[in-house]
Amino acid sequence: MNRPKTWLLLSILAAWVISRFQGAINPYYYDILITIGINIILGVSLNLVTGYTGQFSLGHAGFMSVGAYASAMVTLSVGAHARGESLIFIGALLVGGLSAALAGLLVGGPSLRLKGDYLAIVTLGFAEIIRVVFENVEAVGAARGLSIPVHTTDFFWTFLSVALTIYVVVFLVHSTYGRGFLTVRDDEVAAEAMGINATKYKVLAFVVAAFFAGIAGGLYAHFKQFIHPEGFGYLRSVDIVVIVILGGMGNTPGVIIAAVLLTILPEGLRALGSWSALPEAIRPLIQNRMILYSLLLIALMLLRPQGLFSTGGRLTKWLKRGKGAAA
Amino acid sequence: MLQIRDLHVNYGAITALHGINIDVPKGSIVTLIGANGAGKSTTLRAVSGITRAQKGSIVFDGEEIVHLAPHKIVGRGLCHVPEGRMIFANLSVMENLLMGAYRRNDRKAFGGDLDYIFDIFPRLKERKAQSAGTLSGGEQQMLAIGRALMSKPRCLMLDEPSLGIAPLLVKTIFEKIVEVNKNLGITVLLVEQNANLALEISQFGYVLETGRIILSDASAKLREDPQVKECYLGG
Amino acid sequence: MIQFLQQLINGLALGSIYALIALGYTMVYGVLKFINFAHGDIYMVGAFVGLYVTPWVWKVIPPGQDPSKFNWNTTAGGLVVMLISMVVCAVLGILIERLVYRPLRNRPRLTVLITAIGVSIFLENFGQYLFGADPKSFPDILPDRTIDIGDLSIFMNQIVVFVTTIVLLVALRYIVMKTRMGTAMRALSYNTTAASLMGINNDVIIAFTFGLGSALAAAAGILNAINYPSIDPLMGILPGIKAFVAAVLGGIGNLPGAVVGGLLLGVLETMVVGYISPMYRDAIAFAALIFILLFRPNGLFGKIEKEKV
Amino acid sequence: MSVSSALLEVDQCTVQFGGLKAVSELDLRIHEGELVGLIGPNGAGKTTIFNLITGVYQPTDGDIWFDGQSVVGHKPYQITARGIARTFQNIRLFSSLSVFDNVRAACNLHLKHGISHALWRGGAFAREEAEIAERVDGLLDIFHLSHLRNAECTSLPYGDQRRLEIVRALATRPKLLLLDEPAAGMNPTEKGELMRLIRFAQEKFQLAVLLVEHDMRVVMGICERIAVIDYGVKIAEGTPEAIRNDRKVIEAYLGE
Amino acid sequence: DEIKIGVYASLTGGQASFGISQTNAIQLAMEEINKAGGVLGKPVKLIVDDDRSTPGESATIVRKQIANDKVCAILGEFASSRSLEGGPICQENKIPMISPGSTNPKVTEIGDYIFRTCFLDSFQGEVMARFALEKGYKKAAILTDEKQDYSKGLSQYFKENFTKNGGQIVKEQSYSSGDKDFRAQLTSIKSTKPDVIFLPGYYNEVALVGKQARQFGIKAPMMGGDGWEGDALLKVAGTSLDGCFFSTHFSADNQDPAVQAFINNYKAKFGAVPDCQAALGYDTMRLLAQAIERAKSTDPKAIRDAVAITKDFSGVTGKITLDANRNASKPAVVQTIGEGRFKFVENVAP
Ligand SMILES: Nc1ncnc2c1ncn2[C@@H]1O[C@H](COP(=O)(O)OP(=O)(O)OP(=O)(O)O)[C@@H](O)[C@H]1O
Ligand SMILES: Nc1ncnc2c1ncn2[C@@H]1O[C@H](COP(=O)(O)OP(=O)(O)OP(=O)(O)O)[C@@H](O)[C@H]1O
Ligand SMILES: [Mg+2]
Ligand SMILES: [Mg+2]
Repeated sequence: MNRPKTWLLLSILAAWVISRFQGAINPYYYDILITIGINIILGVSLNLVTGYTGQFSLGHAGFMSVGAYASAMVTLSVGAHARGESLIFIGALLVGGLSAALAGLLVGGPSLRLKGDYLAIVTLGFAEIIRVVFENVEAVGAARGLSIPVHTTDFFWTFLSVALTIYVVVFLVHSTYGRGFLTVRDDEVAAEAMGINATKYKVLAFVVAAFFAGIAGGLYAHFKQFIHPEGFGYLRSVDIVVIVILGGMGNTPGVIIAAVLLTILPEGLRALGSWSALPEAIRPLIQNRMILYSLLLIALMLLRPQGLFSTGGRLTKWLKRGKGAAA
Repeated sequence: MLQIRDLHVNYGAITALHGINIDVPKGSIVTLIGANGAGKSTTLRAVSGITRAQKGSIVFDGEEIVHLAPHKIVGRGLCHVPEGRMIFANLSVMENLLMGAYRRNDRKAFGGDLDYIFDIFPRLKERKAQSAGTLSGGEQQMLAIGRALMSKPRCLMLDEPSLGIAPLLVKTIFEKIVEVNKNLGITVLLVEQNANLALEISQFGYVLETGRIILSDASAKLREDPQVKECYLGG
Repeated sequence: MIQFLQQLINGLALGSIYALIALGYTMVYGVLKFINFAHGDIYMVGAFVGLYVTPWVWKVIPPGQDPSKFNWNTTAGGLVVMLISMVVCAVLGILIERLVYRPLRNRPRLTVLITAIGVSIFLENFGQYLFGADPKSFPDILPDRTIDIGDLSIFMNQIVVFVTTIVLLVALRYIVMKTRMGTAMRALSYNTTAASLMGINNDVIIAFTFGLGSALAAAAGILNAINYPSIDPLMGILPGIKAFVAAVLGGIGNLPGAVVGGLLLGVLETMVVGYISPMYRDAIAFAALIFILLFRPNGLFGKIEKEKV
Repeated sequence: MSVSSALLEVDQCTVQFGGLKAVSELDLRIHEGELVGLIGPNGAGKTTIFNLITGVYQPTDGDIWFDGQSVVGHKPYQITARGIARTFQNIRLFSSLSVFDNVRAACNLHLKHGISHALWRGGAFAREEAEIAERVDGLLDIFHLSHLRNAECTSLPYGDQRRLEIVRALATRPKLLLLDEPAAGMNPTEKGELMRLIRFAQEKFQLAVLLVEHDMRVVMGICERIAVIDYGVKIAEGTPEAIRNDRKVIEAYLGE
Repeated sequence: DEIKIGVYASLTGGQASFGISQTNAIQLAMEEINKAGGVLGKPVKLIVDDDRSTPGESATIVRKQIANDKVCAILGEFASSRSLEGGPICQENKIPMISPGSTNPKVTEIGDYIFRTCFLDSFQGEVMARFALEKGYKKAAILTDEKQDYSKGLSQYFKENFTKNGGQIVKEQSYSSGDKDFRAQLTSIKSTKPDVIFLPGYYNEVALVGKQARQFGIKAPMMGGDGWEGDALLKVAGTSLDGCFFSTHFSADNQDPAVQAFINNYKAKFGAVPDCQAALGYDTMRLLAQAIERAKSTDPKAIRDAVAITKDFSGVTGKITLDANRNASKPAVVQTIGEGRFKFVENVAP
């Protein structure tokens, strides 16, 4: 048994142990915790496409929605309180992931000869098409949204999926086989000249990322117990892109931290907005969390243009300079 | 015309230049030679302002230019043909040449100057309307030099102009460098791997090694120097 | 047949609004190679500036009494409002560039993109804070007339938008392709270092590009508000996306492409609504876009520039 | 099916860009283990021929045979898999990867195991990765790049980058290696060293090499046979000695 | 010590204008209640959270309000989709939730802790169909907002009732919220020459539809539901909707002193005429306060039980009685537009 797998098992074990005590966690913080987990899955998986393979996708929420709806339909068709809840849930998640992966294949295949912004608009368009379809298909609730009567997503399942996602993405990339993703990002022409099938890698990245986005969607659906096509619009995709870029493209630990930060931030700003010591004059300004959020986002990008956790950003330099001056 | 004093440049943690001094007298051709990574390109980049110097002074025509923005330096008549050509791939050959004349206001004179350049590089005339990105490597090099000449510089800095150029044309280019130096009175600072030729046409030479000037002398003398002979002239 | 023609007119009118926004989008993209996500929000600001300056302008140039009759005063006032709004937005655009984009100039494009998204969220939400969330009624700053040809109805405003789009296209194309400034813009779009070695002051050109792009957005905002006189702080989101689509459809960075893309999108959407189902309007528009891109990966007018290896 | 015994056979190939014939009706043969030079004035079409052979461009007309099979219509990566590797005139390294990883990525082609192994990380995976690392280090060693193993490739001086490109190409285990101006930007000493390395690699890996280069000392020094093209047309072919004295070549290319 | 009540609403984002006026009115009601001595002798404290008009936040907010703020009851969203998201959490934690404006039948089906104080879409659709027929309109065209379940529901009930009683639907068209251009739809509708156009959308779009329809020379009157009510409708539409009708919850023409007091207080505090979301929010807050008073306890279960038996609560939107399915049974008001304001036409009892 070697190191990576040990880590995987240990983290799954940790998730299981913690999940035994999840009842003791304040439900609000628990909600945030699960959301963090879902966002990590989304960010890390998109990072495979955008960060490691260099393909700009604006449709990740689309894959997420496919997973959410597919898994919800499984749960609904099996019946709410059937026995073997966990097994059904695993099945539902897998169906969600696989449907999303299939969608990833469908989009990835034909559209990957497009580059840069053209690819971005096609992925965005694709996600919008999915959204419109969900919005109009009565069987999945159309514009009413879809309620899922069970609440199966818990700490264990979420962080099991987080661990799996990180494992797959990190160890896939960190192998000779996985260097292919990076070469495609750096220079496609040179990659092909070195015998690397760029298209295969791009499609693979799309499919794997879509699979995990689908899982994330399934977790989301079975946690919030209500899904609505509006929740998977392009702004949601943009949120995920922000996580990836803030974390530093192709920097998985950075992306994880960015996911945590960007999930907590709006809630933190919510708390700030209801802080009673706030002067009345600026209260309305603070209460619109998105104003502060956007300013923070801009500030972060200015201070850490390479992402939060790479060296060489202005903040690092500034800190270093500060130290130098002190010394 | 150009005096570089105690120039220091670093890229992050790497120090590329450890305080070098170079003089380029008016109307002369000066050559800078050195091994790969010695800092030749860095020197030129620092002079033209695209890389910031950490320390030192660069005086052009009696004026300190070390803190000026690149476009201002160009405006003073100092033109840099960078390594890697940096032609505008999305523009046509003609537009590239006109870009060279961006800061000039004497539009009437453009025609004559273009003819002069087409005379040196007939290939460019053939490819006038082609988009510059599809030119062959050598054609791009010609375009880069032609574009620089269009700015009517008083001082021209060339970074490896013979790189990737066919032998016959290398000779032509060096002849033309001498020609513009003589006829148009353009001062030239030349960086070259082809040290033989470069020292042949220049009056003065500097040898750069890992960011320091290790030798400087009249070109004729440098060509006889055993160390230079061994390392840079191919024995 | 009449109905079809009417739908075609409707489509062209809608499309010319998309085209107008897409023009600014594509121009900024063409030079800086980055999607200015905040473009749609500048468009919103343009409309609001129009809303707030109109009473002042009207104080100086009182408009005609009957808004449905042509009136020189009204027209002149409308133009002044538009100009003011364009100038204000140009300044805003330059300011944004100076404050947030310039420090990131040599950074990866996606970094700048996120910053642009930040700016976009900021403008939307600060707009809601400043202007209030509910829609505002936009005054009739141009004479509002309907021209009936048989059973066909064409509105003055639609013609104004269409003509403005075409005029701006021609003017922009002239600036970009024929003037020194324009060539500098294109040179800079390829390589900023080389451009500065040509003596181009990159800062000036980029600021100019942003100013011009923002002014175009403001013009679009005003013209759109005249056509659809209900404006709100989030009004830029949807047209922003549509204009992005239009620009890509035509080949992003390509000015005529943006106009053709916009018109095409407008007509397509209108026809889908009129003859198929409004429910699938966006889906079909995107499907068409994807379809076209599969055959022309660089949009309708984008040059298929194979990289020289 | 081609009857000739040549490893590579370019058969009456034409490449046209709009109105410009960059390569016209070109014939070129390279036999196994041969070191052939390709020279010609700037813009003659040398790089275009490389792009043609490696599948980056498709011939407007004509056919290309490699190892007994036509490669026309195949994708670059498929052609590389057949055994043709190249370097680029303007260096195209994988800029975010280390020196070691640049070469390792090129080993991708001959991986015995795929995605499942990368994920399972069993013993077979570890062994294969170790093998690859050894091979890569061996190659880096030959080309004196071992000390830069973990450096970022973009921070390397020009000459080192050129050598790294050759190493990377060799890692694909080619039968034919195409080198586009490998000596550009090197000083005479470095050029001498490069010539030695090319010869060494050619013998050690039993390579056929097609070399484009403007430095005549290099070309004349190591090529067994040289083809000269001008305006896309082959104007001469023969031993270095013959080429050096060919009137047409002197006029078009070498000068007096 | 205080009585904490949670409110979640869209204070920013696409539907902020509705959420803001609703929350404003709730705040007004709270202040009035506190001025009058509070509930059970304690002041009421509102915990207001913004859900940005996006799915995914409501559940988090509800969890926060229950776990951290320890609220004893929650006032839900006007948007059904967000009530459907927050509702299950309230049900799970046995905290009563009352939605002032969610009209989707599914909302109260979540469970026995979920209530609403507005009437259902079926009722409005029926009212307007009946009203149209009474006016003598025989041929109706329908223009629905496809994105809003509210709008779809109204259309469906209108259609059912209209055709059942002899009317005819000559054209059905739709759009999506946020659209600005309706000329394609109007072009199709125009050719069918309807007597009336049923337009059950929100005022943002309705105003533009009205304007564009008149430009096209469509003279047929239009009808809609409570989504029409909003100051912006009058401002944007100008005179183009004069003579059109819509059903809603309350009328400012109602001379009942309580209604007039509400209108005047609201105007004084927020500088705008309250719309129906405001009226509903106001009533809901007061209804809840009254129920707590009746329950004589802040225990959620007791509050729930008290709310469930609300009967003839007299609010600004009429007398409210909650039925066994926890839905409100209350009258509707038909209003018309003219002289730049809404004018009362008639009351329709359930
Ligand atoms: N952008 C950069 N970032 C980091 N290091 C750099 C950068 N550019 C150059 N260097 C380093 O600075 C040193 C000097 O480089 P420079 O390009 O000036 O050399 P040169 O003499 O022009 O060499 P060549 O003959 O290869 O062109 C080298 O060690 C190089 O690796
Ligand atoms: N994609 C393209 N589109 C149009 N013309 C092209 C394209 N690629 C190359 N050319 C033209 O084809 C000719 C041959 O170019 P090529 O790059 O093969 O020359 P080369 O022999 O390698 O020259 P050099 O020694 O200067 O590198 C040139 O004139 C070039 O302008
Ligand atoms: Mg150099
Ligand atoms: Mg070449």
